[in-house]
Amino acid sequence: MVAPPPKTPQAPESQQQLAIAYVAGAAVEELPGDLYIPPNALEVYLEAFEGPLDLLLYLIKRQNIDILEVDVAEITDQYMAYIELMQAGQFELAAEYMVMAAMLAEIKSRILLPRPETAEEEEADPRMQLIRRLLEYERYKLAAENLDDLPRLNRELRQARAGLPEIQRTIPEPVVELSDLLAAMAGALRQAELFEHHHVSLESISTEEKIGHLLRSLEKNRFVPLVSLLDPREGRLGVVVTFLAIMEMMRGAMVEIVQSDVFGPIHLRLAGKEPGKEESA
Amino acid sequence: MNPELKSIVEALLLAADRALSVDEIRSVFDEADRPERDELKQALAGIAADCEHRGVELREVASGYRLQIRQELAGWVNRLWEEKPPRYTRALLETLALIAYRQPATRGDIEEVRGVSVSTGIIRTLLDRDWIRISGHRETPGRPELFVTTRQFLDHFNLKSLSDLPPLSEINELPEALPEEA
Amino acid sequence: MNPELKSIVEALLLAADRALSVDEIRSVFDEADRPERDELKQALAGIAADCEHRGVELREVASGYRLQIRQELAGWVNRLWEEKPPRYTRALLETLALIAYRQPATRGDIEEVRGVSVSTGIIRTLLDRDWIRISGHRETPGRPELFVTTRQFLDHFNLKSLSDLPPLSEINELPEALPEEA
Repeated sequence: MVAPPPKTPQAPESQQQLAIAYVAGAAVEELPGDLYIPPNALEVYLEAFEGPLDLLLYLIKRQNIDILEVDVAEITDQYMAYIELMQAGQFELAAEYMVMAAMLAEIKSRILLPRPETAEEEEADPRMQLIRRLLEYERYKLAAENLDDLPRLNRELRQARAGLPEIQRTIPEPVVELSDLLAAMAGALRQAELFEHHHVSLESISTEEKIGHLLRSLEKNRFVPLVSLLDPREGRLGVVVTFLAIMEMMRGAMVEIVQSDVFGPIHLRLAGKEPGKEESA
Repeated sequence: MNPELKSIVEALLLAADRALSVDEIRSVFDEADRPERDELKQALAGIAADCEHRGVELREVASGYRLQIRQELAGWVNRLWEEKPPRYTRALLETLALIAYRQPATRGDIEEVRGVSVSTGIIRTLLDRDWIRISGHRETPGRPELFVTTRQFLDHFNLKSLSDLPPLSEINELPEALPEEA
Repeated sequence: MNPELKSIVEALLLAADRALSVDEIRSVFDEADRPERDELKQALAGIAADCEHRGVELREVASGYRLQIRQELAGWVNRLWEEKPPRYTRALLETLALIAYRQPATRGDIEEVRGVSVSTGIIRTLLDRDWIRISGHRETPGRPELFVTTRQFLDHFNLKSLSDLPPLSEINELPEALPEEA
């Protein structure tokens, strides 16, 4: 087990600057001090986390705040910064990390967008599900630590055994029937099949790829309906990544978004400047 | 109390390499002089008392009674072995904890809480160690295997029953609404 | 005499499950509080005296001292084994089954299917029982040993030849009977 990453004394305000300064594809340059990890340590570093929930818990605990008080928008930014960092380090991320990224982006977008006033919609605060999951995971993370602290055989405890008396009948060999052997084979085979299933993992759609794709679909001076950019074949995850990509592009002032009427269709067009190029006056 | 009975029971406990149940101990006696359960329990209590100032203690775990080296002496005793006791990964311990507290639990149940897939290696290791077993299948699509912990698991962790597990922390009541984000 | 020393020595003798020499016992102590040989011998004498009315006795054998179950109690202790022959683990049975069906197979072959490493103990037990043998080495890096089943294996399971093993397709239909003590 790898020790948790060391906490660096960093004022919470500095984390506000996490509004990341990278553009799609470009090298990650500006990272807050407590986020910098030597590239060769990246692998070890990611292994310190047991998955996206664990990473989120770490990000929350680092700020010394209660899970219930978490600022989803901010934590999403921090989470994305890690993901970007890991991807910049050529580190192959488990699909789960991308799914969580998409989920966070979805929650964030729902918080940022004006909410309809209907009562039913009010009840489903998208943050609640995330918080519930975090609390539940934290509970079992703690339970696992407690379990590990219990004294156990061959660590703190040993079975006491004395030498056996001399005239000792030989201890019989265990009996094994053919059916036991076949049942064991059945178990091994079944497990092997299960193992193969698990090689099939979610094809992750990265935000960067999506941005590249969107840049190609959008044209300057022409508005494109948002709906036409969503590809149902990419599933829920794809839709969320598309939103995430659009939000990234908004932040980079790469797109303009227009909604002429309330609840009317949303249109996008490429902003006046090209990504990565200086704006010409 | 028959002092000889105490000696026999102690010898049995020190001969076996596992915990022995009261019935297992009784079964080694001829029917004619098989001790009553009460008598046997008294002998066990006598052994426990004798251990007071010794290097071993009598412990009741899930499968029965065993004499074990006192925990405080682990520092000295462990030096007899070159090999370090195995350390388990957090992934394994979290999986084990989920099965222990939620049993019966499927792989899906575990993955849902942990947010990552459970490796086959972990399940295998737990099955190999006889800490978990498959108790059946859940009647949902795919009929996933249901895992439960075993008595060997309790024995290994020095527990008599699942209720001796450290209590799971309470989840505080969630508020009706969360504060608005800035 | 330091009563704690006696406890530690007793713990060592009961944990080791073999005879320990005076020097071995001394070696587990930090140099600063390592007992002198005389002191240790006194502790051993104390343990021997304590055993007077117990199920074990302290014996000095060629390689050192050991706590041993009293000869008079051999009868009871032996019944313990009669009652319950030991059983093999699931890991061992699966390893044996995989060797039987995939022979010749290396440890790596078995590990690939099972998803966990195969312990040396399992291979040793199977070799000791003459159920498998090493037929050669695979000409790949590391030259791993190739295991095959033996005639004794066939005899034990009452098979005339390996072709009497049911085909894998049938096995896959079998329920997974798990060895778990009642």
